[in-house]
Amino acid sequence: MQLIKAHKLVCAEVLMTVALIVFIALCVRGRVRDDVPLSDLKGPVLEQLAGAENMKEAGAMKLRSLYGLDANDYAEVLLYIPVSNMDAQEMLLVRCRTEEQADAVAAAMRKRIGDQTGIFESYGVEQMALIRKAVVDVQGTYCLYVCDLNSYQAQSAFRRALTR
Amino acid sequence: MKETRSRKRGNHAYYRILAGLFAVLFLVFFVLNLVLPDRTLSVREKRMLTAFPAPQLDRVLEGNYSNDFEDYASDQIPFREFFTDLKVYADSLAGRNESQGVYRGRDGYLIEKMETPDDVVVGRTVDAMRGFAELFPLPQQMILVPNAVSVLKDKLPLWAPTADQNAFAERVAEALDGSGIGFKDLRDTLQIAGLDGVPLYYRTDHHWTTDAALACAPAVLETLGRSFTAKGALLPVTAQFSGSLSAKSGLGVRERDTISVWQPEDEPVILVTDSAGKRASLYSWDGLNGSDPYTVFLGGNEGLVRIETDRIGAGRLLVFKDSYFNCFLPFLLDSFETVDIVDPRYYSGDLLMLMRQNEYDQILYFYNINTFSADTSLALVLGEAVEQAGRK
Amino acid sequence: MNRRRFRSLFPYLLTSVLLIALAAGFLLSRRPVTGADVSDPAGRVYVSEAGERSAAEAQSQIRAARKSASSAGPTAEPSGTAAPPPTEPVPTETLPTAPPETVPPETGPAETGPAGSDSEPRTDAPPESPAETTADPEPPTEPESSAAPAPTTSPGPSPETILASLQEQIRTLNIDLFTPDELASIRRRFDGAVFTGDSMAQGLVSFELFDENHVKFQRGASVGEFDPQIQAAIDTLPDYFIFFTGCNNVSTYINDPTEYYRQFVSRIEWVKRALPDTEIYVICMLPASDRFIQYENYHVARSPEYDAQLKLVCQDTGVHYVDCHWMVRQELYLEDGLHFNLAFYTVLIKFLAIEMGL
Amino acid sequence: MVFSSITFLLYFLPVTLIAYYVARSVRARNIVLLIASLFFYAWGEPVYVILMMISICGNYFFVRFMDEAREEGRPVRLHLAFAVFWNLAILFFFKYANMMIGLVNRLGGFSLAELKLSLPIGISFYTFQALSYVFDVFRGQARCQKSLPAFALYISMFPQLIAGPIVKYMDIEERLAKRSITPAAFGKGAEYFILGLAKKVLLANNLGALFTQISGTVPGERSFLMVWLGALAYTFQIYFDFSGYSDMAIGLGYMLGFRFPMNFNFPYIAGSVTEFWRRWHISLSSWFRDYVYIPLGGNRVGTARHIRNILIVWALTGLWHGASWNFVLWGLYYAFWLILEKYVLGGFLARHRAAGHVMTGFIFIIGWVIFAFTDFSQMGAYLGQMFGIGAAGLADARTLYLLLTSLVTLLIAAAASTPLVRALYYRTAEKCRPLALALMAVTLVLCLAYLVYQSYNPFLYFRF
Repeated sequence: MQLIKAHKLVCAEVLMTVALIVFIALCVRGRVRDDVPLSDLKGPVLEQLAGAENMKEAGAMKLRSLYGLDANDYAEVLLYIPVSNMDAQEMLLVRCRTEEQADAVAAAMRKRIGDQTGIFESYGVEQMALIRKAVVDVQGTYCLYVCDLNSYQAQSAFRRALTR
Repeated sequence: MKETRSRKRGNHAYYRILAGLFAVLFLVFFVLNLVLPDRTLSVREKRMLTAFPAPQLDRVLEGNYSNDFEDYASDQIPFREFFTDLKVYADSLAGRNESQGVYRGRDGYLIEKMETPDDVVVGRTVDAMRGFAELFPLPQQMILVPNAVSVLKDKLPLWAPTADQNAFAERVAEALDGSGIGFKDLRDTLQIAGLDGVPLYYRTDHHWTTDAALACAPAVLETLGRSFTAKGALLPVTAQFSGSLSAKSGLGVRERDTISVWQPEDEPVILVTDSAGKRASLYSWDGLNGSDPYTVFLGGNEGLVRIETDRIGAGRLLVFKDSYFNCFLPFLLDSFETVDIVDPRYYSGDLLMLMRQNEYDQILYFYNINTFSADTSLALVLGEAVEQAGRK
Repeated sequence: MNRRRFRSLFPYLLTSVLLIALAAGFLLSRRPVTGADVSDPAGRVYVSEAGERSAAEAQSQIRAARKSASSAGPTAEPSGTAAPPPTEPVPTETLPTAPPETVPPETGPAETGPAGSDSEPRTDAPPESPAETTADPEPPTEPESSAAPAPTTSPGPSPETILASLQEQIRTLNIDLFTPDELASIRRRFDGAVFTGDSMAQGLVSFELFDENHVKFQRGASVGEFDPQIQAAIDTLPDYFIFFTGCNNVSTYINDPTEYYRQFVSRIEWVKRALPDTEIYVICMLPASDRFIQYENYHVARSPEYDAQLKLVCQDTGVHYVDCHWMVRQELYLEDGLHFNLAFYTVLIKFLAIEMGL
Repeated sequence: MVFSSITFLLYFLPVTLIAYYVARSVRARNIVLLIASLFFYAWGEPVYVILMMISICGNYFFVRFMDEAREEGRPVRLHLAFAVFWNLAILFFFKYANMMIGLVNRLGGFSLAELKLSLPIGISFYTFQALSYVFDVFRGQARCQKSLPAFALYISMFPQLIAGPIVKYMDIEERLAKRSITPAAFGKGAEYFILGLAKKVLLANNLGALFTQISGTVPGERSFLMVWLGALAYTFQIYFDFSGYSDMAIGLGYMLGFRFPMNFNFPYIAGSVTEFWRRWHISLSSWFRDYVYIPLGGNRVGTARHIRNILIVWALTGLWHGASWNFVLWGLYYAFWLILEKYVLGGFLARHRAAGHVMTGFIFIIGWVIFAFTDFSQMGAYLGQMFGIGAAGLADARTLYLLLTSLVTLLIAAAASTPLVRALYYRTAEKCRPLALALMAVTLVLCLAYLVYQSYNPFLYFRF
């Protein structure tokens, strides 16, 4: 009897410690880093894109006209647009200053999908294939918009680079 | 503890009534808060009030939902205006005369403080202007309009700290030296007009009045190589104007300003083209009755507005501006055939193409100091054009 | 209340009075504001003639001022006038298209159109040119444009040489695109023009040849489905109104080409009524690529038949029909085989400039 | 969730109190209160509520099984040590891990990546309460709590969960099982709550804004008078923030039938540092005294070991307040003064009460500057300017403006940090009841007004 009684206490101790360690692990792993510069993120995400070669980097004016966002409000911005504007490949990486900003950027990205659909809907067959696969993803203060054949691979590369 | 025992015999009657008062206050407020319908717009603050935020799992898990709900709860509290006024009243009793960067000055004037300018930002803007001037060596003028915080310094509360607009204007003048861009600070013109009793700034808004713009018209047109000879009168169109500084700070909610409009005797025929299409009048009368009456001048936020007049051959002007220019525009119409007005904060077109398409005779930068000292859009728009020109 | 009790209660009464005074002060400060009415000391009220004038009047007055100034002095820039129509362009090899099944149109153009056309419709006689003409595109007929006033030919190469070089570029398929300065001058010359149509017109914006103020399009719309865009185009009060529509109309009016005829006529009449002294141009219905017809949509093969209807519309309403069939090449299509690339649009615009005499 | 928010005042509190009074039996009320408390905590920390539950279950089972084992005479000292270690490990990992990593990196030259973990709210409070339960039961001062919900309620009760006071288990044990509420007690609770809310919203927040403005100014533009004004503002802010929360907690306790211990007893009228620490955050210092200082021997040991005890206890007290070295320095700063008073200044202070008050005043104002700046260079600059080194002149227009516009608030704050205001209020309550009631109602409405205004951020419409 005493043996079981003694065991009960030890079991409780072990069980609770395991629970604690599991919780800590989940917390640490789940945490998104916020110290990663966009230059580190650019490589892994871009190399996933199928249409990377016919895309070119665009400046703050394009960011404003396409997304209605002002580049100065954010820590870093990286925008890639198609060389010929009859294509739909596009990628936007924004590192916000606060998480609240990330919500507004994500909303602008979703609106961009709507705009692109409006443009290519009735006749852009390949373009619509890309737009249907477009992805908007927010990880902490980082926002990603990808419209490409391999958007999902780009998204997982984006997430891998940000978690521990 | 010694201290709690002494209250043991305390006056229970008082605490029972207090209990009742507290319960009633909270119950009444709780019920009212649930029963009264949510409002969508606060006219006083000129903004939309937060609607009930539906809980989404990821927002809740990130802990952001609690902030959304707090915004909703305080936005939709019954008698919201009563509470905000009470806070402002209590502040004035406690001697505070500044709220959200706006001072409550003498004679009912609300005056906006000037934040210390970031010289890097201003430097970038001036460099972009110089680069643009090299690219398009047209005659160009920079007009800098000081704000009430500098011109109506005597109306500020005692010792109220603010950055120095005159020193800032001199720094900009120095930076533009030798760039081929003329520089004119309207400080002296306004001060003289002020001495003549001209009402220079609105009490509840951060803009200057049309009277002040009229007083400066001769000086500005002179820098553009023209003379202001038009005769006419300034006629009031509204006396109900409660401006943006009152909305921003909650102060001066009982003050009302008058907006006047220039009525020239010989009015030029004009055609205004903007994103909404073409119209024959400069003024937007539904803007006057909307939530911001100042938009009577030229309407809302337009990236590019083209004005064509029947003064043929009087020259083609390109203007980079902020909202201070809107009420000044009527005084230019006699002196130019077309006036293209670009507001860099909302312009997303191709400036280089605009320059190539139209042969402008003159370029005018027209800014007030508060906006110019913190502006990043002008550098963006000019810089893009210069860079594109370099690439092609 | 004896003196001692009063003296002991005095501070509280004083505080109560102070509290009530402050509360009263606050409530008074929240009285509703009765603003002064708008009164000018001299009693004048702002009246603006500009306010009464409509945009169209303002524009015409300004144009009149420009014309009088330009006739008076050389300073004004040349106003847009129609250049002399091109002489006989040499049509190159004809376009191989499948023979369209002939569906003789039963009735003439219907009277009723959405805007009730009051132009002289060809009421009874069926259009003489039966639909089964061979697909061989006749050379661009003489557009019956009203004789324009003495044209001031713009300096630089004459329209004929430009047209010849365009045809050469099409034949050799090495088409030089716009340089920025060329595009700027094209935009300046087309400043008074507005395009309207479906995704064909939209190409002008996607390739950044013109901005949104000059192209009002609705992707995928056939002639009866882009009235809002036509209205928007009318609102810009243009000097030149250009329809640029594509093969959507074939599938929409597949079993009734004359309905297409009727719809198009009523739209043109509407524009003519809204803009009496604006010249209207209609770009021909360009065919889809062969591979598109084979794999995607065999209906579209009948596009020449609808193009013929379009030519009739132009003849009947007296507007310019711009025939661009000669510049169509399989290599100039985009991957989707239905739309054209930048090179094609560049040639189209240069040709249009000649046609319109800009 | 925090007490000073509209969500708490107009949504959470009414619903909870209504549900609480509708439930008749204490058991039902405990359940209602437990659910409300877990919701209260989860509202702001949806993830870390699980951590608190782990802490609750852990402590519950450890102590229960240890109690059974002890009744059967088996030694539990080892398990007790494990329980204490387990609780401290949670606190260490979530609060102090980054601090220690930084230390290790600096000392050992490693470059371990910092854990980007946010600090769970109230973890220091509920960990210390759990430890007090473990010690009280182990020392026989309290019986082991058989019911898990009751124990969970003790740890997570929302009034004292976020900002204390740290309630020892033995002080609350019997009220967990049996308690009643009278209208007078509810009224008493309402009074404490309104006064606490006023301290927090009307005084602490406004003076906090003043300090933020001053400490945010570039050092080169700060005059001598300005830095002292800032230090004074922070001194009042930290006091009215902490004591405001404690008063609200005590008030809510009254409304729910509990009696929480007084946490602040006008510390700023102390005549010596020793007396200051008997009035400041009483529940914390008594926790350290009962569970750390006395077990270490307290002052019943030789001078050297007594000094060591004071240094240890006060370093830990400092560290408890925040995970950065300036808090430890703040703790040691007070240890130094306590030792000095104990062995050197004792007699002098007894004789010169007035000098004692002034000296203590300067000591805790300087102490709060150490507390306020986690960055040592900023702290050094600020302190230097307070002693005239590097200050931009005696005073300038900006300083005078800040003083002028906050004078009224500072005067009220000074009065409210002495028993004067409360004494006046109690006499009014007895002598002229309607005025006292009116003052209470006005204060509550004013607090609501200031809370509503916090969200007053009109869309900067005029920016166009």
